[in-house]
Amino acid sequence: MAGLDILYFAWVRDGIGRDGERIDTPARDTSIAALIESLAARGGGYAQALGQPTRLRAALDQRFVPLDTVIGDARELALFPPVTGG
Amino acid sequence: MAGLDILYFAWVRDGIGRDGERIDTPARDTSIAALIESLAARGGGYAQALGQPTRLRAALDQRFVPLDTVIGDARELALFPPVTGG
Amino acid sequence: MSITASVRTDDFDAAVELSALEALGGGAVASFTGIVRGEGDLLTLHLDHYPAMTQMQVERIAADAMARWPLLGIRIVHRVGTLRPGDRIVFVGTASRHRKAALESCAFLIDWLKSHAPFWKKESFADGRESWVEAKAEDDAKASEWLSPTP
Amino acid sequence: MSITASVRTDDFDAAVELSALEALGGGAVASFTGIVRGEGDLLTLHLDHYPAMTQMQVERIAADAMARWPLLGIRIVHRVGTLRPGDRIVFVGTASRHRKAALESCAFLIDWLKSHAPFWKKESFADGRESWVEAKAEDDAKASEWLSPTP
Repeated sequence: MAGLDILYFAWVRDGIGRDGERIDTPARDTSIAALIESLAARGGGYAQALGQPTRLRAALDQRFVPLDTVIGDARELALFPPVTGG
Repeated sequence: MAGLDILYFAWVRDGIGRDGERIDTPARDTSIAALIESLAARGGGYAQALGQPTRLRAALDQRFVPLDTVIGDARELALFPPVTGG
Repeated sequence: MSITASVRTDDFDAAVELSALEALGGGAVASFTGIVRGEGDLLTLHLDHYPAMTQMQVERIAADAMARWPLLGIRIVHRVGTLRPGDRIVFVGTASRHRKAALESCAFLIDWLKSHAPFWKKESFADGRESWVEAKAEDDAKASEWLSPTP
Repeated sequence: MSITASVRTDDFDAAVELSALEALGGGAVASFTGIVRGEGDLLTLHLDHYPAMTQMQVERIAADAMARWPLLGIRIVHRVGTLRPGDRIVFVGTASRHRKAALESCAFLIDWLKSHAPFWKKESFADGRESWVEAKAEDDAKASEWLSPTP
């Protein structure tokens, strides 16, 4: 069981109060959206940061993906707001 | 009689062998094309440089104009190939 | 073909970047430099990023640009950390034998960086307020104009 | 608003031009630099120009760009005289609060200079040949894309 590394950036990290964590590998067919919902259900900073999934973007193993993507064998999930670089 | 200053650039100047000259002011309704024809009729370098008007461009008082433009009150006419700057 | 991309906290020298591109012999060099604007009593701009992903993103962007235009070189610099008004944030430079290729690819790369590179900006103001910059719909729209035919 | 345009025989420093544009506070600076390519044993490139007209042309070009885009600054440098492969010929830089305005106006200005500014290039080769560069239909076409609505 390798687990899934989750990384938080920008105000997602500020809300949750940490820059990442490792969780037990979810079922292969779990979508990112479903995982976000389960994390938000923890309440507190999680609910604040993850309660409005339309404001979130995700990357799975360092590639941008839609939130309905299933996590599958991915090792790293990042959750963040739309990017504002450049 | 102020005369008309004619300036030559690039291979027009090379062909004619001078960078410009002053001529008597042509009739007001003379077109640039007609003036080119009369200059080319001098033969020699003039014929060589000005014999193919489609290869020429003109500026009248420092503004690009079509060759059928009449010279009118202009004081300076420049004859040259299409520009190749930049 | 020469591609360099760096993500760094310290300032960069646009002249060095330009010289490297000029030396490639293409004849046409285009660049874009982004600088922190000092509006509304902005004190600092903090740039957060996702380091592991940034490198991959920038390599993909550069490869995409290479596939679209006949380029001799691409140089990308993106700063992270804490910046102040007047500081440079980003540089994109391209070299080609064709000015259209240099100019278009430069525009493409900066649009792409704005909308697809994992950077986030937080503004801190003189009165103590702090806020994360919201993405502009405009940036998403710009990037869509270049919609990639590559897989 | 700051417009500078110079036609000169000596080299210029692109970094100085860029710094001046960066200092205008707009946040977006775009540039294009043209360099002499050393193809086919090119020894020198000689640039002839029509000095009295050049200044007027450049002022008109800059005014036209100002009318089309919200710009804070334009810097144009065009060299004349005898250049060698690797030498810079032309620089166009623009500053704006909007990257699209900076990038588009930069492309517009260089297209315009290529097709409407009174410069002519003569190439001299190692074997003694000399020839005036022919205008490319492409350059006329590029300039037409920007077809001016201004009188």
